[in-house]
Amino acid sequence: MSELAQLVLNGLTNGAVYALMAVGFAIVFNATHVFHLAHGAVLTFAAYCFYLLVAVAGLGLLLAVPITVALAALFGCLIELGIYAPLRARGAGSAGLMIASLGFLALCQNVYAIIFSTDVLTIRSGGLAIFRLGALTVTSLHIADAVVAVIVFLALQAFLTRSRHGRAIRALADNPQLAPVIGIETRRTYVLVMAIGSALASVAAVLLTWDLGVQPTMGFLIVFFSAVAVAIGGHGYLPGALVGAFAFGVLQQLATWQLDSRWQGGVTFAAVLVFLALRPQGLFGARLNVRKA
Amino acid sequence: MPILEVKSLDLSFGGLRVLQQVSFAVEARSITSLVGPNGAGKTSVFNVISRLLRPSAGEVWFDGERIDALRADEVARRGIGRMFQDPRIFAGMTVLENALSGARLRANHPWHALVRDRRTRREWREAEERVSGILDELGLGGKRGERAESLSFAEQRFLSFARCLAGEPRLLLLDEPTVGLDARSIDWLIARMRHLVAARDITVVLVEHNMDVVLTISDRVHLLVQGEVVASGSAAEIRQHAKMIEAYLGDRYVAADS
Amino acid sequence: MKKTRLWFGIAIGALLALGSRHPAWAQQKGEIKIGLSQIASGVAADYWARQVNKPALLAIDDANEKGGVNGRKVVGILEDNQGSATTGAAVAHKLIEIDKVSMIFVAPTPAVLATLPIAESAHVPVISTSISPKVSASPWGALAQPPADRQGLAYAKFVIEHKFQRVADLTGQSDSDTIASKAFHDAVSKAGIKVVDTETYEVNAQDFTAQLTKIRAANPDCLLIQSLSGATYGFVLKQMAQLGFRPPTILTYYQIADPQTRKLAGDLVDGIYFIEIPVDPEWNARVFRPRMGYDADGNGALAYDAIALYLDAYATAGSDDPQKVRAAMLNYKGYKGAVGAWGYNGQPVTQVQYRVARMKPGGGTEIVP
Amino acid sequence: MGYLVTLLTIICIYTMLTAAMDLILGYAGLFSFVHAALCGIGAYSAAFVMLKLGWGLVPATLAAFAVTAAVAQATAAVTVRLDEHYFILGTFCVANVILSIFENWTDVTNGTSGLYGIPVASLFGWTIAPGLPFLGFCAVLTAAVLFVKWRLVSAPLGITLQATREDEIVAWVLGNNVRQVRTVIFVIGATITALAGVLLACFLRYLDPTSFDFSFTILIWAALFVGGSVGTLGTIVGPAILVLFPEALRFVGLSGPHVANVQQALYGLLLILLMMFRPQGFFGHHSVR
Repeated sequence: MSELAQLVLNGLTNGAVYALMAVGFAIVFNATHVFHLAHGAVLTFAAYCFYLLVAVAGLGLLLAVPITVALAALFGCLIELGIYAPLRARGAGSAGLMIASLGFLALCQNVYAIIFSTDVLTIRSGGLAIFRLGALTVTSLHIADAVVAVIVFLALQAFLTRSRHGRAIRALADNPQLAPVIGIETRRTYVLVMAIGSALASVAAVLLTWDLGVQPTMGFLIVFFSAVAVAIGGHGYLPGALVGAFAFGVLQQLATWQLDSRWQGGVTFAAVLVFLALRPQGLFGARLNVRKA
Repeated sequence: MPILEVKSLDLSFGGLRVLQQVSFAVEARSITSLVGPNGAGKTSVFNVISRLLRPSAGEVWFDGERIDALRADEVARRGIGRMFQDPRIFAGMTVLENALSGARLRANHPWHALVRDRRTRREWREAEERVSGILDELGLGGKRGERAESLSFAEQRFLSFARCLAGEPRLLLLDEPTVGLDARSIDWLIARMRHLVAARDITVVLVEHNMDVVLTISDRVHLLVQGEVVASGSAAEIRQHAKMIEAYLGDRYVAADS
Repeated sequence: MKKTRLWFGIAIGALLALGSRHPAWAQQKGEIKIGLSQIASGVAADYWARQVNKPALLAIDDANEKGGVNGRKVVGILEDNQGSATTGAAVAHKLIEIDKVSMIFVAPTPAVLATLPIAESAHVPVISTSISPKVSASPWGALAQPPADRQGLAYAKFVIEHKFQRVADLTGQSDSDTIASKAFHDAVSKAGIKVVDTETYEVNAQDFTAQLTKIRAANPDCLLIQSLSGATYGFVLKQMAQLGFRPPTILTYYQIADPQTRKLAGDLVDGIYFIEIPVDPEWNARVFRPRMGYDADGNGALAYDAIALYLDAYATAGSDDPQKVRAAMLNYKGYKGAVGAWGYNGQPVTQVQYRVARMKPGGGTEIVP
Repeated sequence: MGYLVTLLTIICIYTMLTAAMDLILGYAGLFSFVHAALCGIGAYSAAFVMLKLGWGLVPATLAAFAVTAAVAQATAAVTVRLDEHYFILGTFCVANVILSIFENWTDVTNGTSGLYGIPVASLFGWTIAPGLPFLGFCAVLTAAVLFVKWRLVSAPLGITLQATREDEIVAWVLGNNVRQVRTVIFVIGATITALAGVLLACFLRYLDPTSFDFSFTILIWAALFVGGSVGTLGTIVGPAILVLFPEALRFVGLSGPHVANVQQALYGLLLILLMMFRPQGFFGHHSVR
């Protein structure tokens, strides 16, 4: 019994990192309609920034974290201004943007490998202090992961509903054709969205780097995992991404329960497929049969 | 006997009621117009008939068959053609390919595409000839090899009309076909619709904002306001009615007569 | 459009010409060419460069410094097989037909197995530091690394000698780990020791919490962790600590001594047992470290020795006939190098045996008698 | 000579895979992430029945077709209902499941050790020796695949496929069962990848799960976008470039631990530049949008 509870707990803590990535991915995907695979490159960029700031420049966390977030946001803006905006100006649609995004992910992974080598770089060694809850264990960092994910998400929700820029982002997500008509500066909003999404990825990067370290290829699978989490949650509804991410984290762990763990990946994704077969629109997605004209 | 009957159609999205108890019938070989303010649900009626949306309640009957439980492609194959508000042509394909895409041919089946027996080839050739004829009539004959995205807006609209006709529909659902066309093109289009009705036994249902067009060609007009049919009658009757509503609710609820 | 087409025609034509003409340096007489079909890209690239490619090339440099093989220069040609069978096949053809190498030194397994049939029909010997038993079964192959089942038996010997009662194992989803794991299971079961849990992880995984949670519940007195990557050991040990348990004895493979592990796991690595290729520390200090700046591990040492022993044997073969050179290598006696004195003893498998060692607290390793 | 023959054989096999991808992605607009895994199913099925049941090449190929088509059909049943991007994720999930099966269903696939010793191809008692004869065999089959593909898409089917790609809703109301059209072309494409898989199995005579991972699918995507989607020439030139370019680098004397990274970084850059300046690739007739 405690084994099952521990698995769920592990899944929730892993889900927190997926959640930060998935919400960032979802906000970019909803508002700009780019299947932003380069989100993985942003994650890795932020992780290397954090590594350099802490391990090489010797900055404290209070300084290093905000700088990392800012640099990642800037990186996201540069992706928008340097790749996505020019592509849109040349008439590229979702497919072209996605391939370019994949290309950028491949470019970054290999550039990171050339600069930093393929080894895992780490800023901290040894295990973290743990709390025991009966038979269960959890670390302070992992509690922090979940708390940070939820707080960041709530702040984001508040921003999206309360502030003028936030409402502009939602308007753009709801109806990209109408948004400019009601006075929303589409291009600037795109840049803003990329900055926010990248900042979210950078928070995930900080947590991952502190926990495990950084590697050039760390962004590839996690960006797909977070996209799968978005699919589980349902398109177009941000809390769905959060729930989907936690669900995916728990699913990955439960896939080993009572089963041989060599099937972990297979069972996890088979379960996702069964879910998508039964509910293609995800947990909270509306079934839209007509695309907006 | 009416060729199309819409009975007590309800449609709602997450609590928002888009259509309420919409009912009307369309006689064969007639031209019917749906008019009403923006957001009244006219396009939604089309979307339900062509089964892009599933109605929450109600029935749609076409030619004696209930069609509201069919798939969109099955509805189309029963003979209902649909033109959208935007031309929505296939930008990267040629004009001829666009027009031909409306024809439903045996050679769409991989086996027949591969083997190409005589019947398949003949049907394909005939479709090409027929479609070429339609393109000629619409003044696109000289551009059949060009990419569709290079056409003007009016040409694109005609191309989407041609694509629709290539499927040899018996009922045409036209969503604001005159938007963006100049007076000459509109006159031509009106004549064309009348010809279709008279010579080819086609029935037309229009969503139209241009009241002049509606008055000129409609046999019957239904006025939709906020998802409900509030009046039905001849074009002249409805015009009076629309004026009343305009006076009552203010003009933002009724489209300008242009 | 036309211009692009022309340009491509020329480019492809040039490539074809390049591919079919033998480069001038391949024609030089007297040189002995060694082909290295190894990984030079991907996740493992840096480790592979440190512990396979550079040591192998160093062995060639050393042979040349000593005057070559009977005065003939040795040339090493390194090609990236990306660890894949398809590229491995292309590399094998390139090395054999264009470079005309006398021997191919190849790893990992997919590349080896794609290389074997090609080398067999071209009559070129293949030496591998992979663990695949298929290599030693081939009349042209030789395994310089102990095969994986020997690895599993070494684990089992340790477990049986120390009279553990409840063992568990955590194994990577790679061919070597799987084979070793199976040999280990068979041997300990035969000795009446209970395997209380078996867990598997995907090779590049970073999250082992699910597997470790189940191992924690099984409460083993000895845990065997298999991985070919130091980083994996680091992650596993950290996450084990974070789940609040540690089996009394942990047994691993020698990659735990990779500096990566201690960087990640800190003193959690202290006291962990591992089996290792008996690398001679004196050799590392004298031959390897001065020029490379780091120590060779078991892989590095075997890569060096496999090449060096082959070249020493080549000098005694008295012929360039590849079959004779291979036979001379398998029967060569008196070689002493990175893993001490060893040879093939007439068999196409190295006679090197694993020994047990332990991570010393504070750094370094010590041999367990 | 054998080196060149090897490269040309690989190009032939990749051309088949790229042609199949052109049908699925170029014409029908479906970003399939399960391409390499389906190729693997074809390869493993054929290798299994040849090795363990001792069947000949022809029945083995038919078995590969049947198994792959069935898996593709099941995949399509779940995934073609998903919207454009979610199709990628759906096929990503399927690929993960398939790779897990390759790794773990040891009775059939021999797990991570892979299947070794696949017999040299032979047809009706005639051995197709490795090297030039096998290249000829591959070339003939590749030509046949390209012919079949051309025949399919030069018919109105090609127009319908592109219509579903350009505007799914319009394709529906024009009377096309879009899901069925997509399923059919996905299964046809998968069957072609199965043939490529059979040839790969006979060519390498060894199969392991890592040969069919995501990097292989991405390689085929790249080959298609470089060569150009919608067309025949692009599906030959794309793979040729991606196979010959890195091999050519071996002769320029470029080596060192980062050559492959530089090369793959260049591929990434190339994809971005292609989308920006030449979305139809070098020889394609369709601009990716």
